[in-house]
Formats: sequence, C-alpha cells, structure tokens
Amino acid sequence: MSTSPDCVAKAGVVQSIESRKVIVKIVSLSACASCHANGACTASDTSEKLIEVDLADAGDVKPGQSVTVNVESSAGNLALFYGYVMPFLLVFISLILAVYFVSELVAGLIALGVLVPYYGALYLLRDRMGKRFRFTLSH
Amino acid sequence: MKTFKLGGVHPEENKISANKAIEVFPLPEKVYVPVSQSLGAPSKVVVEKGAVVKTGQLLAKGESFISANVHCPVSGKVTRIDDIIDSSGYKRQAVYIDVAGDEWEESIDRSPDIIYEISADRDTIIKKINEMGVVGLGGATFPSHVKLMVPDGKKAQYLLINGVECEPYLTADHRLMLERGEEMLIGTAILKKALGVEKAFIGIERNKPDAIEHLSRLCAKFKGIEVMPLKVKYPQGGEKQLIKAVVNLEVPSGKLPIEVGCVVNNVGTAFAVYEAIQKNKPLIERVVTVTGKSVLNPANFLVRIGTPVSLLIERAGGLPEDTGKVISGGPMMGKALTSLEVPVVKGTSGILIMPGQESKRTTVLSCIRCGRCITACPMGLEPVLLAQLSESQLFEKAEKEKIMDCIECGSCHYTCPAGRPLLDYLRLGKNKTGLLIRNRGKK
Amino acid sequence: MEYIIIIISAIFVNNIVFAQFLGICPFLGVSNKLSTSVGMGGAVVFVMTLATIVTYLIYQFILIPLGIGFLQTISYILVIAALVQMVEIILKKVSPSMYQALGIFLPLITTNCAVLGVAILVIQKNLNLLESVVFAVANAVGFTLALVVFAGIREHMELMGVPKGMRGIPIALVVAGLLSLAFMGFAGLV
Amino acid sequence: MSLLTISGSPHVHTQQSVKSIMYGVVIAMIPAIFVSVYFFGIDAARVMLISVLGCLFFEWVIQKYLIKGPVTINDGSALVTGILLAFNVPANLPWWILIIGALVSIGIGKMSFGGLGKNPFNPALVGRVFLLISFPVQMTSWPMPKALFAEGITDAITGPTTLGIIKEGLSAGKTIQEIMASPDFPGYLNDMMGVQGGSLGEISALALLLGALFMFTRKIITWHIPTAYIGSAVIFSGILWLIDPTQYIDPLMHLLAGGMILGVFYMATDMVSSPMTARGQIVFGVGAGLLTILIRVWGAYPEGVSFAILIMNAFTPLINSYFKPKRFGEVVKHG
Amino acid sequence: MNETIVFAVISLSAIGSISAVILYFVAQKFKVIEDPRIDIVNEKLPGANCGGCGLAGCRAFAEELVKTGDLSKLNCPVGGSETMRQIAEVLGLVAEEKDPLIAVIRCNGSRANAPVKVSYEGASSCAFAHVLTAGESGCPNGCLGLGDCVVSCQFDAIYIDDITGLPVVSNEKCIACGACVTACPRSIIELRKKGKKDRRIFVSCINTEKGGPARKNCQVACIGCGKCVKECAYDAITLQNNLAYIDHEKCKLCRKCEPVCPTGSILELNFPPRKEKAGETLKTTEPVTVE
Amino acid sequence: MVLVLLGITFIASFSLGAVYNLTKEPIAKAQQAKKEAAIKMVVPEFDNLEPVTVTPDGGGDPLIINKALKDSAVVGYAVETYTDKGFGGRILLMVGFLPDGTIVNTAVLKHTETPGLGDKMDASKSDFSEQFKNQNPESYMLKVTKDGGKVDAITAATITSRAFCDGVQRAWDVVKKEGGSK
Amino acid sequence: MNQMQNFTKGFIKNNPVFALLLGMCPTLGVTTSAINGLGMGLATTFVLVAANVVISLIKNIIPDKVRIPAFIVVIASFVTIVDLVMAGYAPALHEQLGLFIPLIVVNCIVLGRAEAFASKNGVFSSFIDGFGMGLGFAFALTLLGGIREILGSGAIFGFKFIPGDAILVFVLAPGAFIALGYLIALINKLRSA
Ligand SMILES: Cc1cc2nc3c(=O)[nH]c(=O)nc-3n(C[C@H](O)[C@H](O)[C@H](O)COP(=O)(O)O)c2cc1C
Ligand SMILES: Cc1cc2nc3c(=O)[nH]c(=O)nc-3n(C[C@H](O)[C@H](O)[C@H](O)COP(=O)(O)O)c2cc1C
Ligand SMILES: Cc1cc2nc3c(=O)[nH]c(=O)nc-3n(C[C@H](O)[C@H](O)[C@H](O)COP(=O)(O)O)c2cc1C
Ligand SMILES: Cc1cc2nc3c(=O)[nH]c(=O)nc-3n(C[C@H](O)[C@H](O)[C@H](O)CO)c2cc1C
Ligand code: SF4
Ligand code: SF4
Ligand code: SF4
Ligand code: SF4
Ligand code: FES
Repeated sequence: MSTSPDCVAKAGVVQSIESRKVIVKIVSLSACASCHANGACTASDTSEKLIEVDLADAGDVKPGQSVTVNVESSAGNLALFYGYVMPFLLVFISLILAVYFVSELVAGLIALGVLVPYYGALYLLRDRMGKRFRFTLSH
Repeated sequence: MKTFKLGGVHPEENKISANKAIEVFPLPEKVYVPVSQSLGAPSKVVVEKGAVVKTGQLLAKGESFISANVHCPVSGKVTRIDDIIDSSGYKRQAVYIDVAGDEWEESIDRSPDIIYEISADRDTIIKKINEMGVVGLGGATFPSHVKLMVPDGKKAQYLLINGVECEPYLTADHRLMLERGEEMLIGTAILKKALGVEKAFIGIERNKPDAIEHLSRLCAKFKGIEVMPLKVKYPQGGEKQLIKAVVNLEVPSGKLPIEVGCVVNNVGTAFAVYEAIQKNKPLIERVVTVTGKSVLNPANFLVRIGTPVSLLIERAGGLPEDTGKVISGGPMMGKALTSLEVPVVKGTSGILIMPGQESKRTTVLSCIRCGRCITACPMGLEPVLLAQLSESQLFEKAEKEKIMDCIECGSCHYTCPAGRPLLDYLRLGKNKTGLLIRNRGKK
Repeated sequence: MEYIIIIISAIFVNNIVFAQFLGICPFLGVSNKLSTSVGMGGAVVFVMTLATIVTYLIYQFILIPLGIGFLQTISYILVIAALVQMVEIILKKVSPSMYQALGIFLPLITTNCAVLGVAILVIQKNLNLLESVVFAVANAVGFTLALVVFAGIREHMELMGVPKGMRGIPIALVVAGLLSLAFMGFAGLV
Repeated sequence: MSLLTISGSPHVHTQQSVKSIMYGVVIAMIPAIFVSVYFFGIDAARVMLISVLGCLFFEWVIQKYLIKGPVTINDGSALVTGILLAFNVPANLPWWILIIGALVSIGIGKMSFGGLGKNPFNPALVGRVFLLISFPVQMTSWPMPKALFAEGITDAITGPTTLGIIKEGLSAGKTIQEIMASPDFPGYLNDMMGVQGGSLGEISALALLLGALFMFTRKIITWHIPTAYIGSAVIFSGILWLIDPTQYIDPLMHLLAGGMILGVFYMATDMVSSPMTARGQIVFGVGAGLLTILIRVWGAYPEGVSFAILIMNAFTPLINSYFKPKRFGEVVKHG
Repeated sequence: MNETIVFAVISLSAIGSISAVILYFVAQKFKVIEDPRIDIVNEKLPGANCGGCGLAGCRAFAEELVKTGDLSKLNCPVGGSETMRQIAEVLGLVAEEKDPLIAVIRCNGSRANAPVKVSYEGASSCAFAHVLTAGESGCPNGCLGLGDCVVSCQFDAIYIDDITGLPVVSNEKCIACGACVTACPRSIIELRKKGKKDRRIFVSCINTEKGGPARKNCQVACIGCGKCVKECAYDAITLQNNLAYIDHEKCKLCRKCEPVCPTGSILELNFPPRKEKAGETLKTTEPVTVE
Repeated sequence: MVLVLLGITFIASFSLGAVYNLTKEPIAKAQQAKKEAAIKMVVPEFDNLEPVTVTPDGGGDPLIINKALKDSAVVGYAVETYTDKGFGGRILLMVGFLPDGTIVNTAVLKHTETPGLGDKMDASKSDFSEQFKNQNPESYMLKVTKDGGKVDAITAATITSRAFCDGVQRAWDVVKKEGGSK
Repeated sequence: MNQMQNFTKGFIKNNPVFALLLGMCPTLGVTTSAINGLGMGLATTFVLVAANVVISLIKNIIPDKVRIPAFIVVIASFVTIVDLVMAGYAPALHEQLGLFIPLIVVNCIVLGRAEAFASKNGVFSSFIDGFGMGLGFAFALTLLGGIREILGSGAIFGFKFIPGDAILVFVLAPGAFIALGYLIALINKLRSA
C-alpha cells in the first residue's frame, strides 16, 4: 500500500509488534531534527513519539523496518480540533463571560478550570474518539 | 454556437488537402503488418513464415477482452515474422509480406453497391465487429466491439459520431464524410442498433460546411441521426468535449462516456463498421491524409494497412528538401516518426511533413506563471503545476491534482509563451502516476 | 473598539514575527508545509492563551502583591515550560490515539520565545486580563498568518527552484524581509 | 535532408512568446512615457534611463557572475521592471537612489529567487516600497508637472500629490469639500490628463488607459484582475463615501488620483506575481482593491496601491492553492 | 533578612516545585533519554542527509547504528570506511572493511560510436525521452544523455561530456550513494568496486539485442559473442540475453578479457597503457575521458 | 531529589532577592537621575523641586508639574507630559517653562518612534526641538506649518512633529491651569 | 578536543547564528546598531558563561530527572541578574534591548550548551565553551548590527560617517531579515569555498 492523497505521512521505524498492534517510532524530520542543538531544545520535537497501529492496517512488517505512518489529514484536523481548538474556545468564551461577573482572579481561574470537565469528558469518550484516528503503514 | 466551455485553443487550420478527393493508393510491393495495432493486449500471430496469404485473411488474433484481430491487407507470401522499428524507434513484432497479385477472401463483398438493409441483430453486429478487427479510427484505436458492450447497469442514450476532425491539416474524415457519407450513415445506423439508442448525432466543425450540408441532406433518409455543427475550436473532437458540446453532459473525472449514456465513434469507424457488417470486409485499409506546407501534392489516400509511409510520401510528391519532422497524425497529437520505413497502421490518420524551421521548438524559458496553459486546458487542469510536480517527482500530489484526467491534447504546450514542454512532463507524470496507482491497487 | 485595535495591531501592524521578532526559530524552521502550518497555528493559539492567563494571574496576584516583580522572568519560564508539557501529558492520558494523530500531524507545539514574549508584553502594556488574552490570541493568529503565508511562498519556491547560494535559510529570510516590507503598508492603521 | 526531429506532441506553437508579451507591455507604456516626459521634461527621461539601465545592468551582472547561468536580459522583463520602477518614483529622485532601487528590484526582488518567473513579489514594487521606506523624504517630494520645455529644465518646485493634499487636509480637520475647493487641488480633469503632482507614471490616467487598451487587444492581460480590483475599490470607497461624503472622497477621485490606474493595469497584472486562475485573479483583485482603500483611508500612507499589491503578492501562492480552476467532470450535471 | 527575600524564596520555591513536579513527571513519561552516543555518532557523520544509507537522514542513521549496534548491514557511503571506522570506535565495535564503490556508466554509445540518427527535442529528461522514443542513436537501451543522473547527484559527481554526450563520473566526488542508479530510466548505471588506484574493468554496454541489430546502432555494442567469457580465468563473466556481464566481486582485474572483445565494449579504466605487442593494432574505440 | 531542587530554587531566589535589593537603589537612582537631568535641561537653575500632579481639563492621564524653586521662588515649571499621537505610540516629554510661560527647553524622555524618522525630535538627532526654545505658546502657535501653525515639521515625520506639539500643548495647558503664566 | 578548539568552534564552525541558526529573535530584534548587538551579545555571553560554570559545578548533585527544571532555574536567575544589573547601571542600553533581555532565557543556545556541554564537562571547559559560544553569538550580533548601522544610519558604533540619511530600511524590521539573509548566504558561500 502506498500513501494515497489527502494523507499526512511521517517516516518511522517499527519498534515492536504486539499481539494486536504494531508500535512505530516516529523519526522526526522537521527542520528541528537536523538542528545540532535539538537534544536540548524544548521546542524541537525530539521527544520520541510512539504510534500504535492496528495490526490489520499495518501489513507485513518486521521490527526495525523503516515504514511510513499515514493518517488522513481530516483525522489530523479532527485531532487538532478536539485537542486544541475546542478547549481554546471553551477557555476563551468562559473568560469573556466570567470577567463580566466576577473579579479577574476568579474569572481567570474559572476559565482554566473549564478545562477540567472538558478533558474529563474527552477521557470518557476516548474509546469512541480512538476509532476516528486510524493509522496505516506503508513501506 | 455549440462548443465545450472550458479552455481550448485555435491553431491555424491549414486544411490544405481539403478538396483533394480520396485516391486509391496502388498496392505496394511489400507490407509490414504490426501485430499489435490497437489499444490493449498484443494479438497473437496465427500464420507462419512462408505461408501464402489472401487479402482479408486473419493474421493475428486478439485473445484478451481488449484487443483486436489483425487481417492481411494484401495477398502474397509471409517472408518473415520479426521485429520492426515502430514510430518511436522501439521494436515491435510484425508480419512481413511480399505482395503477389490481389487475391481476396471469397466471403468479402467487393461490389460497389450500397447495402441499406441492416439484417444482422445486435449480438451478430458486435461479434462481427470483433471478428473484423474494427478499432476506433479516431486515434486511440480502441477495439470498437468493447465500446458497444454496454456494462450492466448502464444504458446508452446517445451515439455521437465524431466528424469534428479538429486537428489542423488533417482532412481524411472530411473527405470520407463527403465521399462515403451514405455508407458512413449506414454504419452509424448499425452502431445505433447495436447500442439500442434512439438518437445519434454527427458532430462536425463549421469549417467543413460542405460536409455539414451533404450529410444533413443524407440524414433525411435515416431516422434519428442528426448533424450537429460545432464551433471551430481545438480539441472539439476530444470525446469528453464533444459530449459536452453536443448533449451538454460532463463525463465525470476518471469515468467513461457511458457513465453519461454516451458512446462516441469516429466517422471512419462508422464506415469501417458498415464495411464489416454489410460487406464482410475486415479493417485492412483506411484513409490517410498526406500533407504539409512544403508537400508538392497533398492528398488523401485510401491505403492498405502495412504500406510503408515512405511510399505515401513519394506519391505525394516526395520528401521536400527542407523536411524537419514527419508526423504520424496531426500536429497537435501526432507522433513524430523516427524513420520513414514505418508502416501505415489502423491508427494512422495522416502523415504531416513539417519544414525544418517550423519543426524546431522554441527555446524553453522559465515559466512566467501567466496561467495561459490553465486557461487553455479543456479539462480544467493546471498544466504548469502538474508539469512541475512531475518534474519534482511528486506524483502523489499530481494525482490529487488530477493529472490522470489530462487528455494529452497539447493545448497547454501550444499556448505556453515560454515554450515549456508541458505535455512532455505531463505524459511522464501520467506514466509514473499510473504506475503508482496500479501498484497501490495490487496491494 | 479597544479590542479591535488590539487585534488589528497584533495581527497586521505589529505582527509578532514581522515587526516584533518573536518566534522566529519555529517560523523559519517549521513552516514549509501549508497543511501543517495551519495546524500549528491552532496549537499556538491554545498554548498562548493558557500561558497568558496563568502568567497574568501569577504576576498580578502573587508577584505584585508580594513586591517581587523581579521574579517575573524566572517564574514565567518555569510556569510556561511546565504548562506546555502538562498539556501534552493530559492529551496523552485523555486520548492516546488523538495524541498520536497530533504527533504525526503537527510539527511541534511549543514556541517558547513567542509565548514568553507575549506573556511579558501584556504586563508591559498594562493590559487587563481580557485584553491580555485577546492580545495573546491576536498574536497567535498573527503568528499563524505569518506561518501560513510563508509556507505558501515556500511551497511555491520549492517547485520553482531557487539559486543554489540562496537556498534554504537565506531566501527564507529574504522572503520574511519582503513580507515585513509589505506589511509596513499597514502602518498607521491603529 | 537533415536529421528528422522527434519530440512529443504538439508540434505547432502559438506565436506569442515571453518576449512578445514583455515588449508588448513596453509598447503599451509608450504613451505614458511621452506624457511623463512632456510634463516633467528631461528629468523624467533621466529617471527612466537610469532605472532601465540599472535594472538591465544588475540583471546581466547577476546572471553572468553570480548565478552563472544563461543571460536573458533581452527577454524584456528587466526592461519592463526598469520602466515601471521609474514610473513609481518622483522625477527629481537623485540618481544614486535610483541605482539602489534598481539593485533592490532586480537583485532582491527578482534574481534572489532565480530570475524571471520565480519571484513571488513584484520586483518593481519591491524596489519602490524599499525606497519609499528608506528614503521617505526624497520619495515624497513630488515635483509639480509643467509643460515640456516651458522654462528649460524643471526646477525644484515640489508639491503634494492629490491624495497627499487630501490626507493632509483631512488630518487638519477640513472636509473633503473644503479641500477640493482649494486652488491648488488638481481636480478630476487634471488627474485624468496628468496635471498633478506624483510619480512619473501615475500622472496621466488617460495615457495609461490607452496602453491598457492595447494590452487587452493584444491579450497580454485579461480582464479579471483589473475589473475585480477597480470594482472592489469603487464599491468599498463608494460605501464609505455614501456614509460620509465630507470625510471620504468619492470613488472616481480614488480611481483617478495616485497610482491606481498604473497599479491596476500594469502592476497587479504582472503574471509572475499574481494568481494563475481566473477565480484566483478575481480574489486577488478584490483583495488588492480593499487593501488599497483601507490603507489610503486609514493608514499612515496617503497611497496604498503598492502595499496592497505587494501584500496580495504574498497571498498569491495561497490563492493558487485554494482557488483551482473548475475541473472538467467535477460537477456532474444531468440534462 | 528582608521581606522581599523571604517572599521571593517562598513563592519561587512554590512555583519551582510545582513546575518541577510537572516537568519531572513529563520527563519520566516522555523523554526517552537519548543515548548520548547518538549525538557523538551523528557528529561523525558527514551530515549530507542524502539518504544513501537507506535511512531518512544522517540522524536516523546514527540512531539506527547506536540502537542495533551492528555495523555489518549499515554503511554510510558518503563518509566511507574512514567514517565507519570512527563510528565503530565510538561504539566499541569493529567496522567491516567495505570496499569503496563507485558509479560506472555502462554505455559507451558516444556520438562517434553511436551516431545520431534523429534529433530529439523536448523535455530535457531521460525519463521522458525513454517513454517517447528509443533515442537519438536508435539504441533502445543506450544512454539518452539528457542527464537525469546528473540532476540526481547531490555531490556534483556526474557531468555530461560535451563531446561524447555521455555522463562521466568523477573518481573523487562520487560517494556511491546510488541516487543516479535509481534515477536512470534505463538502468545504465551500476555501483561497482572502485578498485585499487581506481582501476576497473566492466562491459560498457547493456544492449540485449542480437549482435546485428545492436551493432547497427552502435559500434561498441556488446554482441554477446562470449569470447570474454571463455577468456576469463576466474569465472567472473557471464552471458545472458546477448550481453556479457563482469562480476566485480570476482573480477581480479587481470585485463585478459579486454583485448579479446571484438567490438571493444569492455572498458578498462586507469590502467597503465599496455605494452604494444608486435602486430597488434590499437583498437579504435574512443578513449573514455575520466577526470 | 525534591530537596535538591528546592535547594536550587532556594539559592536562586535568595540570590535574586539579594541582587534585587542591591540594584533596587541604583535602578531607582538611574531613573531619578534621568528625570532630574531632564528637568535640569529644561528649566533655569534651581535648588528645590516641588512636584504637583495635575489632571488636564480635557481628561486624560494626570501630568506631573515639577515646580523649580530657587530661594522658594518659582523659577520655572518642568512638566512631564505625554502624547498618544506618536507614530509608534505614547511619547513622554519633559517641557520646561519660565513662570511667564516662555518655553525654556524640551527633552524627550521615552519614545518608540521610528529610528531615522520620528526619533529626530530628539535634540541629539536634529534641530527640530530648537525651534521651541524661547517661544511663548501664548503667541507661538503650537502646530506644524501644514496645519497653520508655526512649527516646521521634521521632514517626512509630520506625525511625530504633530505629536510633539500636542505634548507641549498639553504641558502648557496644565501649567496655565496650575496658575503659571499670568 | 583541546581548550582552544572549544573556544573557537563557537566562533566560526558552529557559530550559533550563522551555522546553527539559533537565537534568531534577539539576532534580528536588537541589531539596529553595532553597540546594541554587542550589548546583547555580551549579556548573553555572561549568562552562558555563568550558567555553564554553575551547572558544571552542580551537575553531580542534580538528579537526572529534574535536570531540565534545575537548569532553567539557574539560567533564569542569571538572566534576571543581568536584567537588574543592566537596569541599574546601563539604563540606556537596557531600554534599547527591552524585551529581549528576559528572552535570553529561552535562547536555545543557553539551554543547549548547558545540556549538551556543561552537564557533561568540567568547570573550566564549560567556562571556555560558554565563553566561546557567547562570543560567537556576540560576534554575529555585532557584525549584523554593524552592517545594519552602516547601511541604515551611515554610522558605525554611533560614529556617523555619512552625512544625511542612509538606507533607512536597514534599521527597520525588513532590513533585519534581508541583511541577515544575505549575510548568511555570504557566509555559507565563504564556508563552502
Ligand atoms: C479500460 C478501458 C475500458 C473502456 N471501456 C469502454 C466502454 O465500456 N465503453 C465505451 O464506450 N468506451 C470504453 N472505453 C473507450 C474510451 O471511452 C475511449 O473511447 C477510448 O479510450 C478512446 O478515446 P480517445 O480517442 O478520445 O482517446 C474504454 C477504454 C479503456 C481504456
Ligand atoms: C484532444 C483530442 C482530440 C481528438 N480529436 C478527434 C477528432 O477530431 N476526431 C475524431 O474522430 N476523434 C478525435 N479524438 C478521439 C476521440 O476522443 C474519440 O476517442 C473518438 O472519437 C472515439 O471514436 P473511435 O473509437 O471510433 O476512434 C480526439 C481525442 C482527443 C483526446
Ligand atoms: C516604517 C515607517 C516608519 C515611520 N515612522 C514615522 C515616525 O516615526 N514619525 C512620523 O511622523 N512618521 C513616520 N512614518 C510615516 C511617514 O513618514 C509619513 O509619510 C509621514 O509622517 C507623513 O508626513 P509628511 O507629510 O511629513 O511626509 C513612518 C512610516 C514608515 C513606513
Ligand atoms: C502585464 C505585465 C505586467 C508587468 N508588471 C510588472 C511590474 O509591475 N513590475 C515588474 O517588475 N515587472 C513587471 N512585469 C515584467 C515581468 O513580469 C517581471 O519583471 C517579472 O516579475 C520578473 O520575474 C510585467 C509584465 C507583464 C506582462
Ligand atoms: S494536454 Fe492535458 S493538461 Fe494540457 S491542455 Fe490538454 S488536457 Fe490540459
Ligand atoms: S503557459 Fe507556460 S509560462 Fe504560462 S503559466 Fe503555463 S507553463 Fe507557465
Ligand atoms: S555519481 Fe551517482 S552514486 Fe556517485 S555520488 Fe553521484 S549520484 Fe551518488
Ligand atoms: S546514464 Fe541514464 S540517466 Fe544518465 S544520461 Fe544516460 S540515460 Fe540519462
Ligand atoms: S530566539 Fe528562537 S524563537 Fe525566538
């Protein structure tokens, strides 16, 4: 299987194969990766990313093999939305509402506090969400 | 005036040979008949070296679904079955025949009478067309019987007969319509019957008023066939453009005309169908225009398949001194020949000889992003982008940008002020992208 | 109206990248794909908003009352570093597969210089909490705008081919300079 | 017989070439060149000569010695850039500033990206804006036009441009009507004919329109960008004008004054730095029109055309990737 | 002690410890502490990021090296054995001495040997020309001379010779990354042992046509006569599809095959000139220019 | 481990506090010195200062008038004024008046005007501010010539010039309000 | 690697700005004049040296897990010290550099050197390393500041040698990008030659 259009692809190396999934380590290829100081820079994404891919979507692989992990851009956008955009909107809107009624300190804390139920809800829905993010492997 | 909406260009028409009547080309001494003359799988040779063959006898059999029979265009002796150089310089299998006499298969009706009555039923028609090796003569040489077998779930509504001949210089279809109009219309009626459609249109560009008038008159005799004059604009003859212009339907990207209930056939094909069904005659000859500004006697020849191109040129007054390029087909889509010894095949619609000066491409400058190629593209593509993607080997992106929709009409390259070889890169890109898609399908 | 001025100023007139010179490293390093630069923008908006709220509260309600405003830098950097990482942990815990999708999709999410810079700027500019957050969001949007426009031009240049000597960072800087030049046209809007 | 040539199809090619397009633009600019010489005298010729020679020289030097590729200065594009740069500066600009402008236009704006066709920004405008910001004094002291050879060479009488007068007047608290009534205000007819202070090429709307007409007939430019540009500028400024005619000038004045005509027909239409599809060009034009009025009305600069076009140049790649042509077979229509 | 200091100490300690706890947590969860040797190895690598090693860039290669700790399957063609030796040192391993390779052009159809019969105009791309046509000389296997290989080489190691129209590989610059091998649509380029003093012997032809047609287009085409196969004492030469191939692993550079080739399609590079034996005439093949 | 970290933050905050204590004075002094230097520049010699905070009539932030006293007699007013009309935002000025209202001198305390353009209002960069010296705003129209006033604008920085005039005018207004310049 | 190499590598081969492209914000933001560049460079150098020394001193007592927060605290402390001291004793320069002084904290070079070098090496080498890197940074900033000052104000270190106006853009934002762009192109060229 090769990458099809509308996918974001990242190079990775198969780390291990478990009973039902394949663990792939993402090789970071952003500009940061080639930077000499990335070992230290908090901005670079050298922190290893491990991706779990369903065995069914992985095809024939061996540990140590170089592969490409694909995720549909729509799934990426969805993750972006749930991970960042939605919580941002919640924080922002609750802040706007709160400053009209309570002091800045309380408003600020409320705005931050809104995240707790939000992430709680996400946590509860995580299995359902998980299905939306499928990865496939290509060689 | 009817035409397609998107893009298109209008190169100089140069229909020099338009009023040269079709001339039957004398039998050559030798012919080389390539085994594979249609789109699809090569056919399998069924004669042996040394065999004595008659005109119309089967030479090679199409064995897969999309492939076509090849018949013997002359009578004589098979001297070799060997490679010949094809128009691009690569080698292909061919049957070499030394011509002796002019002996025909008995089953072929060689009388000049026109047979109006269509006795064959649908299945017979399709079977016969397959047997007689009829392929599309509009350029792509797609086996015609395949087109007639409408897939399940689809229904043909319109038959479009392509008499557009939008390529500059070429006049073979034009002459055919004028001189064999009636036979061609019977062929059309046969195709209609095979498809079970009520309505057929014959699309003709306005620069052929005599053909429009002639056929319109003849049409009165045939039910459900109508002539449709079209604006002179290249590539009016592209099947998707023709369908858009005539019945205002758009064939969806990546789909065949049957998707919108249309089947398109060239006028030559319709004529070949007539001969195949009514006269039992396989496709062994076709009309070829030999033309060019410097050609002494531009002409339209009725030529046996397998005749070397050099003979045609000789008869049209010989190869001009300053020849730079010899093209099989028209100037927009034709193939430049590497050698003049290549034989005429079913797909050869014309031989165009271009003087040295004209055959040189302009120097290639860097793209000035004028977007003219985009404006010119009848498929609404961005040739400049596709060419760049192909050059940078970004075929996945190219696929997303619909490179496979390109019909290789060349309008983009024609119109590019920087002289960029857009179509060259597009072809390469289509090639590689196609490979990519096929490999993906495999896994 | 105040807010509109803050927004226009931060996005166009005093764009964080083109006029304030903050977050240049990720700007130069990351932005060569259109699709991902938009995504990165979304992440930056969130991180900047959170960081601004937290640092604002710390400054106004801890540092100032205690008279230890000079701890601004050190406390901000600690808080921001922790915050950014915390977001990651939470995301990972909350939905591992979503986190993984983001990992593939986004180049990186932290832009320390810009986040810290904005947090300090809102204090310098004497903004209140809501203004600060609007300022932060506007700057993040300005950053995204810069990133997206820049990514577009880079993708273009990648196809067109730039002379050898200028390839990479030099031409990226020149483009940034020309963008900054063009954005000067917005001068005086606010 | 010489060797047969083989190549892919097509085997015929249109007459139009990059060269014919570029020289077409030059021809279109001839009326404006004459008008500028008529009004600004030898100085105009001097500015144009220096600018053109500068551009050609830098293009040649860079191609030959830095890029070490083929030298293509005769394709006419540097010539166009040179003339347009000259059209965008006042007639009394010192020669050394012009040389800097030519260097910036060609060196930074064009050749750094690889030369013709590769620059994302309009080179002449890069040069002009660079100069405008670097030398605000010299770039905004406009000599007043006067008939050719009236009193020998032009002297140092400088004055503001139409838009400058308006901006000044407004900020001094006058209404548009008061400003227009003042004796040194040029008025519509003078703007049309070219009797107004300003850059070389922005003085005579008529001469510029004549050239634009020529470009249309030669199919060098298409209607999309100019129409969208003018349309959006007229609508936007018209709305403002209807809201308060004492504070906002009318759309016609917006069109005739300043560099609108020059920008719309000669600079926004630069195919290299503008979008390639019809839809994209319309978006580009609309954006440029809005930005122009926005900057003129609320910005620090009296004139917004250059900035508006440069900003839209920056967005061109995005426009190109979001506004694709309508693909054949994309929408399935039945019937 | 003054108040400011007290407050400072208290609040910073508080903030510091909260942050530290979070960061600590993160560090545990995320930061797989990188093996420091990765950096060291990375530093030893040339940094060309050419992908010649088969991995995505130098750093990926370094990671792979450190992780597998096995040098036998990995090789950096750019740095060559010297780099690999240094890396081995870092990792405490022994590097297998790999013979350096170099790209060779297996076509000698220069303009003189394989005269142009038609003139090609069009995209300057071997890949396209290959699709369109057999080529200017008519040889359906030969080099098209449009330089896809040149473009693909990141190290400026190939150029097209103006006179022959064929690519030439520079002994010094080529690092055997193999990019050109992939780029050539006709598979003309092969990576072969560089050989002592850059001496190499190979069949400079990949035409698989029968002798007659092959010779028709190119004087120096291999006609598959098999003389060299017989001559070779080391079984290094095989014949398939009318084409001889010299296995560079087996070849001992004895130079015996070269003189027996009737068409001169075997090339030997950088050898001292042969002592001319009486009666033997020098062959008329084009000398191949090598830097 | 936590202890180590706590130790580090402890040392860090302790030393920062210490440094802060040490530099607090110099920082304040530096600011004071800057202000005093400015005041000295714009009013005649004095031996005592008496700051008064005045809110201008038209609203806006309050200004500080430093009454310069010599032998308890007012010898001048040094007004810390501002303007928001600058190109780059707020400009802080110090304007000195004699008791009769004549401007002694002006000084720019803080600005974010463009280097090379607006920053020419600084006396060290051009003669622009010279023209205010010894003028009495009573008779000297504090506007740039383009707006019908007496002030020659800095070339290509009319905005800054206007802003400067605006600041001086504001200073003058409060001085008048405060009772100077009878 | 001997100390001399440690010292010079940051200057030329691994110059943080020209080769590593780190700390671009201050590089672009404060270099309107040579003196500003130098000031910023020296401030950074001080932080680098001090942080390097302290970190290499305490490296053995810091548990690995809290390495990063500890480093951040140390660095931020020195930054604050620089900030306070500058405000007290060089108020004019402090005002010019403004926001970019606290931003030294996030300058990757500082943390980068701490992590990559000081946490693994002895005090003296760390000192040398920080000093070299810092001077490299200062050198780059001064060079860029100088170029921008010459082109933009016709002056160098405040000494005006061209009367009248120069090319103003170079002291403004676009000029920063453009000047650095061509400077890096030039340096790349020199380095590859
Ligand atoms: C795989 C394949 C299957 C096709 N099947 C059909 C078909 O079922 N019906 C039909 O009308 N045409 C069919 N065609 C023919 C095309 O519609 C088209 O007529 C042919 O490719 C030649 O078109 P051209 O001369 O415009 O290039 C098929 C073509 C291909 C390549
Ligand atoms: C650009 C282009 C131009 C074409 N022009 C003509 C034409 O002028 N006349 C024609 O009969 N076929 C033309 N064709 C081929 C038609 O698309 C179509 O394949 C043909 O009419 C089908 O009929 P056939 O199968 O009988 O050949 C053209 C194809 C293309 C892609
Ligand atoms: C980057 C830039 C900086 C500017 N800085 C200033 C400034 O500091 N002060 C100012 O009055 N005008 C500034 N301007 C505005 C222009 O110079 C403006 O044209 C001028 O102030 C208008 O007045 P004039 O009539 O004197 O030209 C600046 C413009 C630009 C593009
Ligand atoms: C219609 C038209 C408009 C042009 N406008 C400009 C222009 O505004 N500025 C410029 O430098 N070049 C212009 N050119 C010339 C050319 O496109 C320009 O030099 C390229 O941008 C250089 O790559 C124009 C060319 C044409 C055909
Ligand atoms: S050749 Fe292809 S891309 Fe070019 S105009 Fe024709 S359909 Fe469009
Ligand atoms: S027509 Fe030619 S020059 Fe114009 S955009 Fe297309 S490729 Fe470029
Ligand atoms: S010549 Fe071929 S193998 Fe050698 S370096 Fe270049 S691309 Fe790599
Ligand atoms: S070796 Fe291959 S890639 Fe190179 S020029 Fe010849 S055909 Fe092209
Ligand atoms: S210094 Fe790197 S982002 Fe600012």
